[in-house]
Amino acid sequence: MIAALANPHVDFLALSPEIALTATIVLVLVADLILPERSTWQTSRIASLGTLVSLAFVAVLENHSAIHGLFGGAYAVDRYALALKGFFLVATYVTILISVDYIGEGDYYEGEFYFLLLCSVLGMTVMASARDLISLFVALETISIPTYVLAGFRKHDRRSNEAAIKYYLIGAISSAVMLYGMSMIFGLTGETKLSAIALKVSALPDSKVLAVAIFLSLLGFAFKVSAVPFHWWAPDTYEGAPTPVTAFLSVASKAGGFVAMLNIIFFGFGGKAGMWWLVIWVLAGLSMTLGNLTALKQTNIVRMLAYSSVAQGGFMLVPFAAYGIAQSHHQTDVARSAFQSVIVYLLVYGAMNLGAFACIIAVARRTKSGEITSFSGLFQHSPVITVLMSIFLASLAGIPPFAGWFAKFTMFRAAINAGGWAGVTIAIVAGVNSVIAAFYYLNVVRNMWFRPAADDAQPVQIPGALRAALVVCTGLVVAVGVYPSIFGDIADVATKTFG
Amino acid sequence: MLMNHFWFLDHAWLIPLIPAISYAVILLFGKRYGERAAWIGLASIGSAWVLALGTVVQWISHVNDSEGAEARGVVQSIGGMVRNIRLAAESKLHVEPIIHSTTWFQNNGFKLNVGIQIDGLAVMMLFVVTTISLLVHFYSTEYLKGDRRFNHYYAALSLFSASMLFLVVASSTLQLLAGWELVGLCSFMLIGHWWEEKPNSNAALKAFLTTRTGDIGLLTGVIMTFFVVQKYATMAGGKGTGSFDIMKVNEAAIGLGEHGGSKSLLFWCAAALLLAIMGKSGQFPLHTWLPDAMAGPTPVSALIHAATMVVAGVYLGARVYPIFYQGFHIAGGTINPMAAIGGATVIIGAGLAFVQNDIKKVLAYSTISQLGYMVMALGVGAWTAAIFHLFTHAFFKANLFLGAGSVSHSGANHSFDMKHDMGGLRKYMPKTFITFMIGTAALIGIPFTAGFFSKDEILAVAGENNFTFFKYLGLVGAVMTACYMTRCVYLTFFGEYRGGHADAHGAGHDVGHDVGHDTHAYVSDDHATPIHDDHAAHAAHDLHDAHDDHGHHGPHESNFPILAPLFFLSFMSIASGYLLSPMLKIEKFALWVEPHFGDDKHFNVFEPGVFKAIDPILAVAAGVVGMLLAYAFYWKKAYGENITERNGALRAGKNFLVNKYYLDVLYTDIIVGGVKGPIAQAAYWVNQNVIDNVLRYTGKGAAGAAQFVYKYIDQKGVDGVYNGSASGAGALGGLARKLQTGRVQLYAFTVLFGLGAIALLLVIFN
Amino acid sequence: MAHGFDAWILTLTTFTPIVGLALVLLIPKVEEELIKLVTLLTTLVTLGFSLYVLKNFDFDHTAKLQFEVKKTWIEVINSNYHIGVDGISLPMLVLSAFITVLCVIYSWNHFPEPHNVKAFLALILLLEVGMNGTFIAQDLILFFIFFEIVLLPMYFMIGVWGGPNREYASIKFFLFTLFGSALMLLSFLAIFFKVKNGQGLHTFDIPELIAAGKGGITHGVQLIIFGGMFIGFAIKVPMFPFHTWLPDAHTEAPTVGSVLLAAILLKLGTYGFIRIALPILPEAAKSWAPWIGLLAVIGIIYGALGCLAQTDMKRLIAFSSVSHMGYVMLGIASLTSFGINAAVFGMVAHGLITGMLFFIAGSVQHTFHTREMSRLGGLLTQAPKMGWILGFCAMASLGLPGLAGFWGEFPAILSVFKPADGLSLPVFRTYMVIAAIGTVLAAGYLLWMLQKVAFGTPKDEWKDTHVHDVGPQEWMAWLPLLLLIVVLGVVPGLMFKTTDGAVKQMVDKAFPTKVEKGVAEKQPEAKSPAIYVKHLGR
Amino acid sequence: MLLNQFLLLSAFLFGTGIYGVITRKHTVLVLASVELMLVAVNINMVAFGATLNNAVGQVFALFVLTIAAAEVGVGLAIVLLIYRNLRSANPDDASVLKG
Repeated sequence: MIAALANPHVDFLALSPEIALTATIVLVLVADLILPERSTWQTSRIASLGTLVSLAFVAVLENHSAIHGLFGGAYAVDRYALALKGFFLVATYVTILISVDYIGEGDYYEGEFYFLLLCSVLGMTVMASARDLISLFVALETISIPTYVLAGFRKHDRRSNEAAIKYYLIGAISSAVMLYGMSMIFGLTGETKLSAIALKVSALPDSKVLAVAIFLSLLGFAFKVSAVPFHWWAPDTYEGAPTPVTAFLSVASKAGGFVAMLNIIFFGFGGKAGMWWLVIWVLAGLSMTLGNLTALKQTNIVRMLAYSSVAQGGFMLVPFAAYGIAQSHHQTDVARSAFQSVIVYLLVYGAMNLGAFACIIAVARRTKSGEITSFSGLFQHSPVITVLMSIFLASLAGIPPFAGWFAKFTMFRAAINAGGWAGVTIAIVAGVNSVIAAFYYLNVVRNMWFRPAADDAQPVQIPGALRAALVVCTGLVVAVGVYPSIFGDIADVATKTFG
Repeated sequence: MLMNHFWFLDHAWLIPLIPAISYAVILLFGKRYGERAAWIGLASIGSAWVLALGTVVQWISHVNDSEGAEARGVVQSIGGMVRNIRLAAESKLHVEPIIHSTTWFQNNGFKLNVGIQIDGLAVMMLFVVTTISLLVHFYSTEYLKGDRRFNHYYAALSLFSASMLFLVVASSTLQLLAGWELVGLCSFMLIGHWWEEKPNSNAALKAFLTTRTGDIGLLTGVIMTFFVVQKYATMAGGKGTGSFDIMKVNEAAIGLGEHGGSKSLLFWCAAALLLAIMGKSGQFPLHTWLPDAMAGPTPVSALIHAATMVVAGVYLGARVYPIFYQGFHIAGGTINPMAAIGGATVIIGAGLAFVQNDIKKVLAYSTISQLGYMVMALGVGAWTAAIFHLFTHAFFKANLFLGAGSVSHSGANHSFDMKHDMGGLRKYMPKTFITFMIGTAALIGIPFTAGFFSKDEILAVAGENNFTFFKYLGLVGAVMTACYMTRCVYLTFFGEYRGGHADAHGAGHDVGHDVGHDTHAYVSDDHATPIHDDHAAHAAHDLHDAHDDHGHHGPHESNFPILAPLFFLSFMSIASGYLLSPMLKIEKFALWVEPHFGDDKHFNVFEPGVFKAIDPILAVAAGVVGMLLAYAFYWKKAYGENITERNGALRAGKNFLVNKYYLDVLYTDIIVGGVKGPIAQAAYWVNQNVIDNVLRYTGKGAAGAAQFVYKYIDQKGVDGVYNGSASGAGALGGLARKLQTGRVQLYAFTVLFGLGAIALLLVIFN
Repeated sequence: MAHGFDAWILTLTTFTPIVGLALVLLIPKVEEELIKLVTLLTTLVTLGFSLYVLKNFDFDHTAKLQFEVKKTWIEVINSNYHIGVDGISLPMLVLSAFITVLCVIYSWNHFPEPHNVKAFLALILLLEVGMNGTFIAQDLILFFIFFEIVLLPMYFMIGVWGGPNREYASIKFFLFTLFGSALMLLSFLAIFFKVKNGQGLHTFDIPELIAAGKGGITHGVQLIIFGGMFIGFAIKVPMFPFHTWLPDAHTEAPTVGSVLLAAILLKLGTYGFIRIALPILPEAAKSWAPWIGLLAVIGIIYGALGCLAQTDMKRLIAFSSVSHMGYVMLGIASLTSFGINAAVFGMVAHGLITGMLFFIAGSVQHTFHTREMSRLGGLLTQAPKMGWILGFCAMASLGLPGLAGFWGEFPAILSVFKPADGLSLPVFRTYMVIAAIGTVLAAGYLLWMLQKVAFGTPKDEWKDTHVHDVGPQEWMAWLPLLLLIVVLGVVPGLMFKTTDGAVKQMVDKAFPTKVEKGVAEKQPEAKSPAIYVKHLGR
Repeated sequence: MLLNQFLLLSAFLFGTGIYGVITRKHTVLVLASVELMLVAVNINMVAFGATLNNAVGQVFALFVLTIAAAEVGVGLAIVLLIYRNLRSANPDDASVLKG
């Protein structure tokens, strides 16, 4: 065991995306110092370029058929990891596009913003390949800590500070509890590599301690994914933090949390599904229902989207529960298809949410307010942004022909496929919830289309970068809606690599 | 080609087609022709009439040919009716109907055939409908001159003739149903011709809805005929499918009736179709729409509500008679629903006719009563008598109606109110008076008029098929008919011209002819009948005719277009009787008209009544007694120069009566008083308050129920559930928002508390 | 499998409006005439394609799927782009293309209040895609997609251009249908997992699912699956308990909106029953049939009573379609090919007639600015042509023989007299009687409306205003409909010929009638004298 | 026997940490109690590493220590920020965002 640590054979190609990212981070820092005050916006250019380079490396690795493994399997760069890295990088690229104008116009430290952003992304790419408790923990913290700072980035605004402190405290507590769980897992199995844990755990008898240990280690991720009992931070942080950060939090870091959960469950605790599927099942149900119900009465659009992301988190947990049910009946192929639907939902959710936030940023630049009523009458004078916003909201509500329907469809498919009373009830609860969700999404649409515009309203101008982000998101949402195999195949290929 | 013996019969489908074309022509180009639209209508119905005559002639020759040698010496004249026909031979070989039908559409192995079926019945109806329609077309040119929607009227009239003829030639029950409803539509349009006034459109609506209620029966009945055929086809083990063809329906009915099997299907089918007949032919209790339908122009009443449409029900009964015959076991002689309803309607119709002050209402109720006769005849198995009565009734009733129209048009400046605007018109309008008297005579059944032969026939056959109860019912009906008709004649043509202030009335001929003015006139009426019927309808609609300009200087004789039809109809009222009278051994009508129901050796229903001397005497006696009663009541009191001197028969009756003078007093006080007084009042009160209101209240009830259902069940109940769940979710959302307190340590507490709870659960359960 | 141009024709029929939509979006909002022209052109081209399909449709075996195309679409879930047309869907496809053209013509100068021509016509085009697509889809997922695409455009049409209470009506319409389709999707998925096709694969393909038959699902589970689909389609039909969205949606929708809603959108539900629910789960359909019949009959009476209680003309017509769709469902509930033929005919007939009624209601509102019957009156005196057309449509709607309405109701009532084997006769016969009573109520409320609106004299409010009668656009939009109502009424064979083959094949497979044992093949000539037609020789 | 005592100690420390987080009214002390929880985890890690004679335990502990340090650094910066804006370190004052 010690020998392995002596001089580990490092496969630099496998690490190339991370290396590229680190290089960009350093470059951004240095540029921020060198460049004069006026041209600090160049750092955003460097950041986006760096992300694209890293994306290029991911593509190169993609058509490398061999699976790259490092550190004895603790850091696997397989099709699954590459797919997720690709997603994180694209999401970050779009976030950068969104925040270029936001940060540029506001009095923010531009360089630091992108530095922190890229650090968090680095954490995510590492998370995708992490197959070891330690690397999982390190990746999770690398994602979270920069976002604590980002959440409080508007230094003089009370609400931003408040967002940061709440996010920080709950985050810290959750990671502490998660660590406590991990330590117990380590104690029980003596292993930190997930594959080894899997063997040991399935060998262990069903003991109370093991159940508590598994649950505690899962809890950390439930916080990140903002599942219900742990979601308290989400609404306040989303509302307080600057909007691009909120977008980043709701899409990328939530995805990071889900990927972590996927890794630890799929590679670690798959064998003992019988113990934890009921918990996930309850979490999913609670998240969906509470998230949707609270969102009904929201007046602030960002806060509404916060609760909507809690609810969408709940929808994403449904395939987890289905996976759990299937594993407990030892139907591995059904389990794998449930796994697939998580990935599909993740990809689609990312595109939808980023698009929605992009629109909100575009509109907020002129109305300067997050209230839903500020959207009223948008259709009369700026139809394009209205149509785009309606597309994203319709997609979030799961209405064809936009991508949302396919995400909801795969979620329903996983639930029904798992079958049994559990699968069907969760499916019906999801069905009812999607109707409730449709109500508040359409409430915004109603404001935009049906209500008369305020008399002093002028049309919304969309700056270049934001326009690019919108094009990417709309393109993805409509394309996947009409031809879902784009994401469907990615998920299929991703889950084929391992048994 | 014309000379081909069957050309007319084969091309009978042309008859309904021509008026239909004229309807389209008038509708599309009517505007340009203005008044001359009438001529298009007249031309079309005229050619249809000629074709109909052709079918009649060819049918008679066709029947006679198949008769074989005995029937030689028959003189035929195209124009008039057959005058002196020698008796036909005894053996009746029934001639097959001529059927041409094409498959209209196919639906899963079932073929709907549409086409024509021409047999005696159809030919007779063709002749009646086209004749009356022609006369009415001619009559209307004068009667409705200057009406605002002159060409609409003629369009509707042509459409009506077309659909009635379509109904008559129908070869399948479904086609019959189509014609039936189209005829209902035309009556709706024609009754509501002056739809500006609410009462008129109300009357039209009421007519359509009441007949439509009857149509439930027709709809289900026709469906059942389909399955009767299917049952019969599959009963013999065959894999046959149902069909609507009338021939197949009749065959199946006979077959099922004979081979036993469940009679329930047949009974329900008969019952359903009876409901339809009640609706259409104004049988009790669905008769209330007919008197209200008098709101339409008089020629319409003559054509539709006397001669053609209302008999459609009887025609349906005759067409698919085996269903009723087997369904209601008419052969058994027991009281069956059909006869019962017919009988009831006879009495009620006659009773109600007593108390009307509106000449058209009297005739309307009399039509109901006569229709009652026909249905009763069908009910007692007197198929030929019923159809014969239909044949004769069409003529004399149309005669009466058109007469009434002429009286109102020229005599009482468009009012039909006998009590108020008429009286003593015989001096002013001798020709109309004569024709009206002939019509009345036929209706009452004075010997040697058409009515006498047909009504007598019904009573004779009723007696023969040992439905004695209905025979005497018929006689009582005859008495009452005689009575109310005499009253009507007296009030219209005898006594002083009460329309005295007609001049002033005439002068004030502006539109302001308010309704109120009429009602108070009745206060002084001796038997103070609370007539609150829709007389307003008449008064109101009068003002439409009022605008015709020919100077209104008191009652005068109508001009030629009105009188010509009257003459022809009065001739027919007498001549048409001679086609079938056992007394004179003439059975031509039976021979020509009796249908062919497959091998009918077991159908004794078609033998014309064996002549027994007693029957006609009884009928005549009933008629005379009725007349004398009315005469005694009016003339005696009126002391006016009375009719009896001039009419031989009456004089004989009067002398007979005078000897029994004291008896007469007895009659007037007890019978007339009795009959006229309470019974009639009661009957009328029942009719107005109970039956009519029942229908009105069902309408209101439905509306009330609708209000309730809509307000409470739909808006509050079903919708309430959905709105409730929506606001419930909203409330829950509000509650959930309160959980988010904003205090971070509380969040931490809930996170850790949740964690602890779940861990505890895991520990307990695992 | 069709090849060459035939393979493309159906895709073109469905997706040409998308091309039109793109063109319309490019044209600036100001050139309204150009937008109108482009939209009219696109809809005409789509109609042309659908007529091509009609012309080349092989009417001898209508049961066979024609112009069939099957391409893989999402192989992850084994769902493919499988489209085809047979006897049942052909009339609906042509009707949908036809009505859209008329709507565009009618709205030439009848634009509702916010007068945003570009958005309005764009929504109509998007709507047409959804409608056409649903009728050609032969794959459950494809059907679901098109079934839901229709939602958004109609939501916006009601919401933006609707009446005073439009927001409530539009959101209610949306949520009802969304809930229905969510449950329907769950049922589709349940079938997907429970039934294996020929090659032992799970599939969404409708013909394969029909061929696979029950596929080992226990009866209980079948009932639940059928239940999910039933709710999904019943909401769309709408049937009794789920109908409350219809009157609101219709009263608030703009004229063209309610015409499209009544003419095509309501038919998606019934079409769903005939195409998917009945053939795939015949046993469940048989045990559900009495309940469907019951709800249908309640719908007939309930709808009629609803009409009698209305003061608003358009809301009355809306309730009347609840009652009419009751007849269509009654036809379906009988599970006989006769009934289902009547149902398909009823769908087309109801589309034409109620579409016309809504057109007239729209024109009345356009001229009198109100639909309150208490304020209307004497239409026949002021606008005689419109009055007579209203009368004509009222007559057609109450099922006067000789007009299209009759052939929708009468065979449906007839088929319920003798439903498929295994259904209890007394129950269905009571349905028949109630339905027959329904026809009287129908006559009642329609003539009552006619009397209030058309007859009588105009209220003094409108006594002197000059009222212009039916304009040229209206004539162009209405004449085809009126002609079709008469043609279909007089010659129903046209419709029954197309639908008969397809329906018979579906019914014989799903509900085989038990043939009596040992029946002689040759149908013995019933013992009746030969009925011979005259003039053979003469 | 030795291991159980360590585990008990760490559980006790973890408990106090949780109590401190929930009740302390001063944000810095809340951070301190979080640190306490992390210390408990470290004890656990090291104890298990020792009993299983596996160095990974200590490696994990080291990682936890470094990450905890970074975390606290950021945490204190945020607390300082709030103190500067709100003039009070009481976490309850920072509750504008709610509902």
